[in-house]
Amino acid sequence: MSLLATTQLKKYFGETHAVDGVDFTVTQGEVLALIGSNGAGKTTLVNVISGLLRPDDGTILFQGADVTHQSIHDRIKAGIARSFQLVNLFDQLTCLDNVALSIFSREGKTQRLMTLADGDRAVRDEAMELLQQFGLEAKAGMVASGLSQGERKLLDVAVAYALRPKLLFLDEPTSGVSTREKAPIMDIITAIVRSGKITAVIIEHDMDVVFKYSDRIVVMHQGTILADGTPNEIRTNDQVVMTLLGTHA
Amino acid sequence: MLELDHINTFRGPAHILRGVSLTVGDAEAVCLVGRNGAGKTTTIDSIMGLLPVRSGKVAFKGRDITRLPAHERARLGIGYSPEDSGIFPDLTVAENFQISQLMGASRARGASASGAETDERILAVFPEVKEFTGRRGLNLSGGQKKIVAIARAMMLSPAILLLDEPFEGLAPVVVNRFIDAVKKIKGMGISLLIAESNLNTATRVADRLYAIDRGEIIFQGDPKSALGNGEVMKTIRG
Amino acid sequence: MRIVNLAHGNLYALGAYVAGWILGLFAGPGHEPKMWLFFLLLSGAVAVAVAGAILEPTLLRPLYRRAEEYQLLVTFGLLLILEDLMHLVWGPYPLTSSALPDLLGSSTILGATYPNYNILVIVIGFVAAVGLWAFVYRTKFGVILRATSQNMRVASALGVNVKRVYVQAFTLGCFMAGLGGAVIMPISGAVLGMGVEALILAFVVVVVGGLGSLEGALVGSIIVGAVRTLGITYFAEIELAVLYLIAVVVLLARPAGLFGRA
Amino acid sequence: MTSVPSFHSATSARRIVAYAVPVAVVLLVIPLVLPPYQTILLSYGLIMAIAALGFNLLLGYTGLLSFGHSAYFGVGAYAAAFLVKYLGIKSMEVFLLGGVVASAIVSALFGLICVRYTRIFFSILALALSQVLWSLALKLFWVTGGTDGLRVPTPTFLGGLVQTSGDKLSFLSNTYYYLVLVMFLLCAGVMWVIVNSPFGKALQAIRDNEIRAEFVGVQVRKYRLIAFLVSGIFTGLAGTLWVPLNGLTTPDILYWPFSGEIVFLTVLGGFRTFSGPIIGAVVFNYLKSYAVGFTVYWQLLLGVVLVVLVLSMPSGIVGTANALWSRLRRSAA
Repeated sequence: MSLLATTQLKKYFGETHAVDGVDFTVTQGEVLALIGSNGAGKTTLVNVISGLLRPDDGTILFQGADVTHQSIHDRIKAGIARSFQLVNLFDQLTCLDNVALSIFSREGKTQRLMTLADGDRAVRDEAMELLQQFGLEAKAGMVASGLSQGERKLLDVAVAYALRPKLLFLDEPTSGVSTREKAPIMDIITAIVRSGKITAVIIEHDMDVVFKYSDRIVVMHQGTILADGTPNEIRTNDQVVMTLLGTHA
Repeated sequence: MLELDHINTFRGPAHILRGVSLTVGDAEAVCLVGRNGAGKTTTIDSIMGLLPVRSGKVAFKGRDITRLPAHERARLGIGYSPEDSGIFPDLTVAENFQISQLMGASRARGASASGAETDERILAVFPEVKEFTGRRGLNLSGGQKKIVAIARAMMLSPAILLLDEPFEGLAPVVVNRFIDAVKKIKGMGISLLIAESNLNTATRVADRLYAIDRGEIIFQGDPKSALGNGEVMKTIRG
Repeated sequence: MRIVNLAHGNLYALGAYVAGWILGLFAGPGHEPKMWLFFLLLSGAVAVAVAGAILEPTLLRPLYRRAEEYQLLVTFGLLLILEDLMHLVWGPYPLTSSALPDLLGSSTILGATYPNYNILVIVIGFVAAVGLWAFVYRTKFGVILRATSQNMRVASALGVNVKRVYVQAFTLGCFMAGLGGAVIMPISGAVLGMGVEALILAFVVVVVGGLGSLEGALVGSIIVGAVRTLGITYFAEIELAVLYLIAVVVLLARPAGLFGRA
Repeated sequence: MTSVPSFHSATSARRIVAYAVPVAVVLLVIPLVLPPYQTILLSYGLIMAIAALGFNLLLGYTGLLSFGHSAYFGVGAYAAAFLVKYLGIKSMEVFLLGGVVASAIVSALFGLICVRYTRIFFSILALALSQVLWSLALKLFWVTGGTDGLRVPTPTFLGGLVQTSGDKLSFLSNTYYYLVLVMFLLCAGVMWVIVNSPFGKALQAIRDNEIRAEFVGVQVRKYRLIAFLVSGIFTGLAGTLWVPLNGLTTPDILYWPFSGEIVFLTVLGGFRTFSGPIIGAVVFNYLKSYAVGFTVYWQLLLGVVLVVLVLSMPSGIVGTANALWSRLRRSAA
């Protein structure tokens, strides 16, 4: 049973066919990697599915329901969440508040004007627990703008994860961090996602990361899906090797 | 060609570069390798004049340019391609080129490099540019933006090009294309200073390497000895 | 240039005041009206351009790196200052000069009589608009200007003297505002409060027409002009309210304005 | 999970109490020690503080700069004046109710339009809408009294239980002062809870990063509208409180320079802090009462101070004082 299925999804920017008739499916419970060279249309695809961009054509089914024209808010309520490639945080709020806000939102408490946010012990405890899982508990009281790049990336994922989505898109969770930091970040993220039984789609450039952490790989090229298979199938797919790795590999 | 003498640079209150010295010779390709946050971009920005240097000296063709504003450095012949490409999104590619062309013309009026000749030199390196000169910067792919950024810098007829992470985020096959392009640029007698976080890629393009970590140069030498240096390998790759 | 300037309307008013004052010196009672007086209108434009060349480096330049709120606040402060300065220099009463319209006489179109000067104003406005468009989209300086407004760091690294471009662009903007104020002065006089009114009207024009759309600005200004004219004749008390009501209806129906891209 | 740090709520709540209680005590005894004129001046300051608290919910916490808050202040004031003129009502309780309802309606209406935009477009749209009300108040003189304005006599309290007849000066500097004080403390408390509520955090999230806020499920436009509504009601309430003190309402309080004053005093105090607008309002009020006597070019002075302030002291009085204080403590440590 596919959790998410797009049919003939299209998004054009002028002459650029960023997403050009994509049939993309995600199966319940998997960690899927979405790869492809720059400009292949990966981020655009995620932007369309998450509701940031309107598609020019095609449909998006989530758990069998048509969400193509739903608002971002409704998609989040349905269970689609995402992180961002360029870290997108609430810079003047503390780390704790960044995560707590997602929890409040999930529980429909953000419309409460006359209760103190810090007075909600259950939410605060859950937020602290989450920060601990992401290794950020020591920074709970620090404003988000004071974090290092690696910590910001983790917090970005934590904010999306705190929504307890059914499907989580992670747009390049390790871009902009050093090679040395990559593996620990991916270890933390995949461990949490798998233990939380959350279906995840990870956009990534680094092949080593992709092969190591994903169950299935979808390769995009010039707005279309070039290949789809297990890490082993992709590694030995000549067409993929030619386009992505070049002859030198 | 270019010489940094013990420069110290701050970003806000943070002391980023601590006494960095390096040189780039005529028609030489030099790579500055280091992890993210090691100080590569800060070094490039300091050379370009986008960040003020607190102490130390930047010299270009024997002239002290430490206190010169960025645009004057560009007019002296320092070309720059930023990490995020810095394409003007609402301008067409042709107009993106025009910026530096106009400036290049005012610099080299009557000098050897006319606009047409520069165009040919760029087409020799990136023939595909022709296909998208009419497109707006907004509608370019990441790789195309990188091409336009480098080509745009060449429009200044520079003596040296500063390329900040030119291969970052490119698919391996495209990286190979870019490495060929860089070699062609060097073949035209233009010096290059390339900031790069991947040591392997760096060794493929560089005549000489500097490794930077925590704002200090920890190694300099040829690519082979860099790969053979355990400490460098450890710092760069983690 | 992405400079937010709440005081633009008051610079327009300043143009009107300066032009009115200079005209008053040369075209007041006892002077023979001459055609060369038209060139005096330029004095308003030049004076405001000079003001712009001084204001940009002193007040605005320090704020480009900060959040937009600060620019709004500083230019709001400037608005207060200009409003009171004009009061201080030229007093609370309107400045008028009918010398120029008198010189041109009037003509009859479709049975109605129009002062020729009003037709001249329309022509000047049209020429200025086309000229500005051509300047921004068809000249070398226009390319540099647009590049600088999109990414000033990179522009400077490509050899653009960013500071100079900013002063030039702001000065040009001020020149246009001053010219607008100066040419309208012989019709409506120079009045306190005309600056804020112009600011809001210009904003309504832009919003109704659609942000960043030149044809939208044109259609928007025609609509606003028509409503005002009708309003003054038929429902003077609520003229302003009706005008905003139209803007609001347009906004609710088409949030991006008539010609704006969504 | 044994060691949940309680750095946030406990310390800040304790700190608030530590600050608020002595301040409240000082405010309570002021009519006993200061001359009536000074007390009345302080009343004006506290009223403006309520308006500024409302205004700053938009500027400081939601990131929206309104140049049209005179509209809600004016609506609050005119609501009371209309109650007097058309219904003959003189009860303060009814005034307050009427002011709140009227400003809620107007700010909901204007908010619906304004919150579709941000940045300068929001600012000028808010300004434009306030100008509509001003032009109506000015031109529909048979309803609003035009430039002459409308008179509002001394109101009654609690159906006449509190003695309000007699010496107007002593009434305003005693009974009315305490009413203003109670309303101010109430408003400050309510606003403090709002900005520290989950809703308040959502507003700050919108201010910091609109797109991400949308992606954690915050309906940005709806929340902005609620913030706008709350902001308008606070400012309207201030307008209602202001009218009996001033005795008269004129279109001046609907005109844009009055919006400018609200902006000014908030920036003066510091819009990045909770207490900034309060301090700014009180200080501004003293400045104004002396400066107006000293020069007719009050706007000019205001403009110059605003420009200097933004260029040299953008965090305002409170922000600058905080920075100085922490520097002092660090050098002492």
